[in-house]
Amino acid sequence: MSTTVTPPPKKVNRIGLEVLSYKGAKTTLCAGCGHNAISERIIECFYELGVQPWNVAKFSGIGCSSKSPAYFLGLSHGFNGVHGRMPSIATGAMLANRTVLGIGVTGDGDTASIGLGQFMHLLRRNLPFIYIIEDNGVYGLTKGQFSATADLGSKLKTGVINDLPPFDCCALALRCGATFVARSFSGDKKQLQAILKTAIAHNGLSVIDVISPCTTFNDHEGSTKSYSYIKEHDEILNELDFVPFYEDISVEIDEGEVKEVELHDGSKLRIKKLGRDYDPSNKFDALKAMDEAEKKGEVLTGVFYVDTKKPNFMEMLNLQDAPLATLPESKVRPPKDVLDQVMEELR
Amino acid sequence: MSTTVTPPPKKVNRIGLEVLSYKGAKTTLCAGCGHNAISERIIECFYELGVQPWNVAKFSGIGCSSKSPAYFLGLSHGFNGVHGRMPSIATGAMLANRTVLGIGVTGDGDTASIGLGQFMHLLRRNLPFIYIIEDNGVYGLTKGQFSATADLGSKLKTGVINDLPPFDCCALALRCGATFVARSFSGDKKQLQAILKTAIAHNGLSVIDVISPCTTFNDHEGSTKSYSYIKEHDEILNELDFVPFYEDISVEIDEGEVKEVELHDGSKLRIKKLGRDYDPSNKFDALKAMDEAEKKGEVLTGVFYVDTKKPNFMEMLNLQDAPLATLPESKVRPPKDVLDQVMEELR
Amino acid sequence: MSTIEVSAASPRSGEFQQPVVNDFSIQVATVNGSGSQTANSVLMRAIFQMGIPVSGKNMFPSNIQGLPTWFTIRTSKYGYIGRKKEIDFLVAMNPETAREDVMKLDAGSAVVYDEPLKLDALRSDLHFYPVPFDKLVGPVCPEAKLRKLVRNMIYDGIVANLLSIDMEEVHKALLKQFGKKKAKAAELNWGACQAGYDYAAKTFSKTDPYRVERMNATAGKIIIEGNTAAALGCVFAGVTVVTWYPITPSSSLVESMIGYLKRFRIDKETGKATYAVVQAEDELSAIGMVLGAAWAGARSVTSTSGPGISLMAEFVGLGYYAEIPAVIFDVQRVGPSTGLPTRTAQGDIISTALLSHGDTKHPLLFPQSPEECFSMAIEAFDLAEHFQTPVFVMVDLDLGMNNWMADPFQYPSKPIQRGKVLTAADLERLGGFARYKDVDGDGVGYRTLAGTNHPQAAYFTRGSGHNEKAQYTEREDDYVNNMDRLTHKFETMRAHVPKPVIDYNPKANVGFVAFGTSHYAVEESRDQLKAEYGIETSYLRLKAYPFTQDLLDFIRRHDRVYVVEQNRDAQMLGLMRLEYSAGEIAKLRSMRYYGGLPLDARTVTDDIVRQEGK
Amino acid sequence: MSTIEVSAASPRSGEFQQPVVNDFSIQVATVNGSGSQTANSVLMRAIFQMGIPVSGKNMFPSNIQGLPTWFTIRTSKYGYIGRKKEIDFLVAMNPETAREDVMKLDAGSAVVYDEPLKLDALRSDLHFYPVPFDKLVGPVCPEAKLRKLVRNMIYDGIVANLLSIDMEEVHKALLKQFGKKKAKAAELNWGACQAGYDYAAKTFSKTDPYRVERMNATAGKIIIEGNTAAALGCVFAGVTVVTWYPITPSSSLVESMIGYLKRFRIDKETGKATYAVVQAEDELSAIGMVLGAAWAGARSVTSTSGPGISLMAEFVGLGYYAEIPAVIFDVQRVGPSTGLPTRTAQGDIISTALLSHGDTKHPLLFPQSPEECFSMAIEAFDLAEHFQTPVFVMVDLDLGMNNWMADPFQYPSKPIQRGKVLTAADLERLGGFARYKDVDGDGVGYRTLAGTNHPQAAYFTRGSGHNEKAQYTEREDDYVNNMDRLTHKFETMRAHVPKPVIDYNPKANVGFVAFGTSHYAVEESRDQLKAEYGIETSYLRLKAYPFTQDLLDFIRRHDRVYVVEQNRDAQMLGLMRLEYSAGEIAKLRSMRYYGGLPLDARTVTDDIVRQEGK
Ligand SMILES: Cc1ncc(C[n+]2csc(CCOP(=O)(O)OP(=O)(O)O)c2C)c(N)n1
Ligand SMILES: Cc1ncc(C[n+]2csc(CCOP(=O)(O)OP(=O)(O)O)c2C)c(N)n1
Ligand code: SF4
Ligand code: SF4
Ligand SMILES: [Mg+2]
Ligand SMILES: [Mg+2]
Repeated sequence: MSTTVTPPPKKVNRIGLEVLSYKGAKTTLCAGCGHNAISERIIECFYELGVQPWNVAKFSGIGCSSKSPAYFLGLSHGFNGVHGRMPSIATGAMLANRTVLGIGVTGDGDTASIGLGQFMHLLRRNLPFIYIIEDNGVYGLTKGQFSATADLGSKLKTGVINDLPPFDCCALALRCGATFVARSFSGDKKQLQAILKTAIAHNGLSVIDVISPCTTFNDHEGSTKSYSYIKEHDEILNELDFVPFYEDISVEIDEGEVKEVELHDGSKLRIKKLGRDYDPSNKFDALKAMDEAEKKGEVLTGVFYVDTKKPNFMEMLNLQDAPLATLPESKVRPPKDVLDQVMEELR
Repeated sequence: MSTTVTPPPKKVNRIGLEVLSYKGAKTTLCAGCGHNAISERIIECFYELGVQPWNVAKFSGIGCSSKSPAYFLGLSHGFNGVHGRMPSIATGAMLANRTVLGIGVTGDGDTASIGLGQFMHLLRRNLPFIYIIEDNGVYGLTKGQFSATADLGSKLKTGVINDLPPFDCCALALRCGATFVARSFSGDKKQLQAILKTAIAHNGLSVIDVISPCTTFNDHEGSTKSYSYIKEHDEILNELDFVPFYEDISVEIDEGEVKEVELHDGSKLRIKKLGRDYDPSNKFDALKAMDEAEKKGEVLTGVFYVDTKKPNFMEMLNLQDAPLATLPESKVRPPKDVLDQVMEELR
Repeated sequence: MSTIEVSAASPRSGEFQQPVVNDFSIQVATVNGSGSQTANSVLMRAIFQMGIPVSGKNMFPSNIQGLPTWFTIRTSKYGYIGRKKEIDFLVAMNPETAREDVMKLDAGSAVVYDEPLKLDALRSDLHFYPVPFDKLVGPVCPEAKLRKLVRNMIYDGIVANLLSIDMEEVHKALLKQFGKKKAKAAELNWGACQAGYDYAAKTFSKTDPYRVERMNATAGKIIIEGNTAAALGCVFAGVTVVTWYPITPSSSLVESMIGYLKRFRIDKETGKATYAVVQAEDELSAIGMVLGAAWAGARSVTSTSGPGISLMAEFVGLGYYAEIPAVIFDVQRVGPSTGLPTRTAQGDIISTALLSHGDTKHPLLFPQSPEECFSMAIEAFDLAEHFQTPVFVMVDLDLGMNNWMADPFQYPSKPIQRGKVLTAADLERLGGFARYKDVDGDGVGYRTLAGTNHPQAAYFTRGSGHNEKAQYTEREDDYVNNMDRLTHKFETMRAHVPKPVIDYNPKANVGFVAFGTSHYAVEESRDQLKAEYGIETSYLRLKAYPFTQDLLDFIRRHDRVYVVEQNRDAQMLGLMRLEYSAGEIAKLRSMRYYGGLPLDARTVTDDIVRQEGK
Repeated sequence: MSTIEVSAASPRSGEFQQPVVNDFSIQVATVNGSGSQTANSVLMRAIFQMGIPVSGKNMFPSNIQGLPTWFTIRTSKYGYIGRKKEIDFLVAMNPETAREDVMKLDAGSAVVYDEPLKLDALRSDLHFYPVPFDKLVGPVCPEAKLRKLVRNMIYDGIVANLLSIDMEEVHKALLKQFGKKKAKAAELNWGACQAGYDYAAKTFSKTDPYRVERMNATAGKIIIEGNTAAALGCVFAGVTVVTWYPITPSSSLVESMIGYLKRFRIDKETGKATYAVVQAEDELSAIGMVLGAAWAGARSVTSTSGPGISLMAEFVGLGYYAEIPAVIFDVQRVGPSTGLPTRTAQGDIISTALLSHGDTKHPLLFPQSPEECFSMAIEAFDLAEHFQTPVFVMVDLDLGMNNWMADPFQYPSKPIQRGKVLTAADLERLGGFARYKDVDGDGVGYRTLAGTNHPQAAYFTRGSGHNEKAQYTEREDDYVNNMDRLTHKFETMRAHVPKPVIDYNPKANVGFVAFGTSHYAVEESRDQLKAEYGIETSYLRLKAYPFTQDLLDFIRRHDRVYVVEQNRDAQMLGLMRLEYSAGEIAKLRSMRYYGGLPLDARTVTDDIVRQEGK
């Protein structure tokens, strides 16, 4: 269903909206916070792909990261819930209206500490949903305590060293059922854009772990989530190129090194492997790559896994295509004879 | 520190107790429930190793499985907590008295559904503790709904089919920090004994996933946790032989195929690999073995992983050797001059 | 172990006992998992079919198999269907409890028992009917492994004979119980039943006074559990998202709902479900999903019991403050903590009304019958969406899990009420909206649903401080205004919640206030008080919190008002104390029961008489 | 945005204002993350060192950097340290709020402001002191990137000059603030401070009436936050297991505890910790660990705020019913839900007292000062272990996170009380025990700890029904007996909780009841009521729930009793309504404030006057 559209006039996207329609309120996060950069990328991607903002719903838990949905897509409904429980709220909302595009933004504390149980069970369900973890290894909003993604040996400003092994949200996502799994860095504009756009086009659960340094509490010497540390240790797994369904791919480049994944809406993700031999449709390859990176102390970023075939939660539930939220009474209240029949059975 | 003791008289163990001292109240579980068999094994192992019953504490959540601590070790303190939160209760108790041997018994619903978050965070801490999952794939006590360890495609008596991927508690335990990880079957007396004894001797977190069929709600045709299904699909990873510290190993058998692990108290676990080449001190080997079994639809049982070096939670906390619970006032209330000093600083 | 003083006098000897017709209770003592449930249901149904008012109560243990269970069936020509404290006719099948069961009986009661138990040695003032069940079951059930089950059907026959229950009705009930599919099993059991009947006929000369006679008091009625009725209510309320986590005694509510949804809520055209049911990983997730779904416009519900309510505390506070509709069933069991999971209570009243930190208040509905489980389920959804707040329906184990006689349910008379939701067209007309503005003076703002096709539809929902426009704020005035509006909204609700049922007795200066299943004991106790002590009473049955003006008037019109409830701390009375003035409070008295059994009239009567100093 | 009518009259013109000495409030308006905290503390400390009673309150936003923050310093020769509603002396550094900050002032107030803001144009009835901060900071701070911080120290100098604060004291305070390690920074800042002072000296002719004069009212006193005091209390209570999950405004309690534990609780001999601190994954886990640790005999504590309390609901019910000691600090913030995380409230009172489903009741302690945060922490542990139940210490953000003058803390006079714990020796002597037997008639049983070296030490703890021997039971009588004993235990507590502080005024027929930080407003309001309206009042300051007999007596001795609290629903009054008779309830009145700011005397006074109809 990929169609050719004449490129829209300079200042508006293909549905005629300006980038302004995709912005939110002024951020109240710290200057230089990685989270702000991620908000920028989200604004760009939704604008560039021409997603209808009022057909999007934003979700978050509690934290600096979870505040950020207020700072993008101001024309979309937003729900800033309670700490660590965003997955359940989002699941309910998506079930109520499966035609809405859902995006969740949360923190590493929100996801891997208090919210781990809900996160893991969301994974099992492969809910069509974009789940972004703005990962800084600390609780920013409560002033910088370690979260459960803090790396072994990472140091706080206070000198405290983390001696508990971190949860790798990508590894968990991969093992437990997410169908698009990627890691990126708030500072890597191009990579993050390609990943976000793929998530927008994907028809299942996307889990994106974005390393997003906390300039105020975790950007110092000794932190493994500082800008400088990530820049030094960022090991890019693959080069990504997203081609939206409404664009023709003219130039075909050498198939040998590029794997092309066709996504639900006809868009394509073109994955160029760098060095290591790697098949992003193979779970176990992905896990191996992660394990090796872990041993080498690298921060592996890129697309780990994408599966466009696995049935999503809506399909498992054999759910109506029309939103449950607005089904007419005739569809949701059985007629009187049904009640009479049941009563008869109980006599 | 392995010493030779003269074998104790027939009817009592090496600390002079009869097996009766290791029994509990009469079970109220269903006839044939796998959980009862596990209780039997626990009684045997604690008796045979001559563990002091009143130096043991038992913990559980809520469920049929979680009732079982009342049915073994009647001379040990027991704590039957709330649903899914046993790990936190046990952690607190172990911190209060590190000299007590802690054993927890829980169910798959207790651990993998409501309790998943606490379970995962317990893993990170490598608490010296024995964590047993009596795994039947259903909520027994609430009459047989699927739990989060139910296999894809498994069928309930009502005909309902499970379409969500299961959590593999052993795989999670392995990835997230447990230092002794094994799976067994309530029907495999010998294997389960060796594993339990190893856990008793291990000085870190032991996670034992025991497939324990629910005769009343999940032992029918179409269930993947029924006695017959497990018997057919049980794939034994390795043959185990536990040698307590107080026994001499006279016969040395062919080193080639046996790996011997020396445990904290001097006891030894001798692991005889069967067929596949496999090193139980290597995480990634273990994960690979699991993944292969998963693909083949086998239920892999045996010892997956054992690490006797990794520091446990008590060591990370630099904790007193003496129980915190009973430290004298002189150790826990600083003298007056300390208060005066602090007051001075605040003037 | 109770040891009752018993009179030596044997019932057989001389003095003749008046026949007791359609006014006694039968208790069957067995162990759970032994399949006696079927036999008990058949017995109850047969009596029901004879037109005699009947109720059945199952006292079961918190395990799956092998512990003592008691099933009591009460027949009452007066239509009392609460628990009767005294057992008149015992069927003693459980060796473990037989002795205590027998010792508890009043003199003159009857006992059918398994012969080997030799219970007749225990007392001389009872009517004993020994039955050699094992001998009888052999011939009628060749297959040894089925005997454990079939055995039970024998006592149905015995009891039918002794109480002159029509065997035709027993057969009919049995066939209904087993259904078409299990015809063979039905036959086998019918054989056992007859064997029991015949044995009794040829063996016993009836000495006890108890028997039944046909009446016409149950025509057209149904037999149903409260949880099933509530499930049907949700289905006809047009529920679209159902989330749950299993817990006794709530599970059967959702499980029966699933059954009905599968039958009646698959879209004919598309063959797809017009609903989603999710078994969540725990109660925090269940309530989170409900709030998310309701926020996006679904009619969503979850059902749980005390422990689940506690786990929902934080989320329910979010629902209150962010103003999101939700329907939550609390099928109450005995607490605190795990308490007695298979016993009944009304013990979550005040903690649920005030659930969550900060200043919070939630509406509660109190169904008393299956009919109300059905109708209040529907009302709960309308109320929740009208007032954009979580609404709790407070059922209890007795109502939810026991079998009740009921009138067939009325099909909803008015269409579904979705509350103040703005569509794209509305927004076009209005040119925008302010989510938390009190436009209509009722404290309820207008909301929009995610996915509404309009650029001005969006707003940002949060549990933190917000102003009328749903914008983040930390301003003192914004916060106070918002909190005051929430109070006003709660006050507005008083006029919209179901009104109490009131029976004013002009002669009475004593009034009863009760709710839920306490009703049955109170109703009967009022008659006892009048007949035995000449105490006239009025009665107000509460259906909802917040209270309506009616309660205040009722209190004012009486000198003493007894609030009857099944908890230790007089929780409902507490809610009244929180808002009433000293004058009313001075009149309030408390009658509490918290032993875990369904409340019985005698217990109420005795306590009121004590307090009235009679 | 408030728009106050302002008199045209300029303060400079003619009429002379009486000097106002040691009785005014200073407000510094900045943005958070700009480092003004240091400058503000130095200012407060300098005044404190001059012997003048002082209090400081930080009003900060729920983010980390860049939003408006106000710090108010109150000087009061009368020793009032509650919030003063009126601001007398404003330092306007935040362009975003400057206009509104200025418009809110009463006529005659003084304003130091950043010159470019041109605030003097706004009103003509204030004393304006424009300061070119950017010009001044350049010379004293060559390093550009430090200027943002150092800038703040300039206003310290300005203010010191205008209010005649002794620069010696400012210097001393500054050195103390920076400590030895930061000598260079101290020097840099001192330079800026002096620059400010000199600029003011040569530029301004003081026209406002405000200044300070040395007193001798702070000798020997300390300055400390309530959370730090509570932390010290736990350390000296001999806490051994500490669990927590970060949350504002509770985090600093545990964080300062960790600091002290590291300093003072490492065993000299072994070099090992005599404590364990665990940052749990959430509050459910934190309370679970506390209960597990306390069950095994540790003195354990956790600290949280409203949302955490809600999440602990189920576990706290287990603690109540299984009878496990636990100390839980609730540093209250504004709810419901997330509410205003950086604003203060007393809003968790009733939901915490009744926390969890089923019939539950928990003791609460209400510290009012750092001294009581310290002493009540110790009392809380003793109480929890004596009564084997969770005890809540209800702090609030104002007390927990603001700086308070306090008397040095008293070293505990009595040894640690561990409650009824049986040792191996005891068991040997007694030959066993029954965990839940009321041996002493106080409702409190004897317990043993896991690991007690005796074959009879063990018992089985559960949240489900249990008898005296801690055995599983579903018996009606066992359950009722146990619940009644728990009630009796709670009643026994009344004689053991801290008694209220009472000031009886024989002339008064009006009484005040307050608790926690409401105390400061009430104390001052009483003087206002007397001085301005001739209303005499008595005062009872509550320290604990359950209430002691003293409260009842107090109510009885007055015609009207005003319960002052910082929540919307009159929660403490509600707890009184739950247990008192109509006669007492008739006398109870409510004074509530729930705007999130520390309660001030004027607000109380105005409301009481209104209610008294004066
Ligand atoms: C139930 C509950 N507990 C604790 C808190 C306090 N709290 C707010 S945000 C936060 C952690 C945020 O960390 P993260 O999710 O990593 O977000 P970040 O600020 O680092 O972006 C915590 C503990 C809360 N709001 N609710
Ligand atoms: C908070 C809470 N929710 C629900 C329940 C009801 N409940 C009791 S046991 C159980 C599940 C037990 O399943 P599992 O842990 O697998 O144990 P099993 O009975 O299968 O051995 C549930 C849901 C509860 N007790 N507490
Ligand atoms: S504290 Fe850290 S995470 Fe929070 S906004 Fe500032 S930089 Fe970002
Ligand atoms: S229901 Fe299942 S799990 Fe529970 S006791 Fe019976 S067999 Fe065991
Ligand atoms: Mg973070
Ligand atoms: Mg199970």
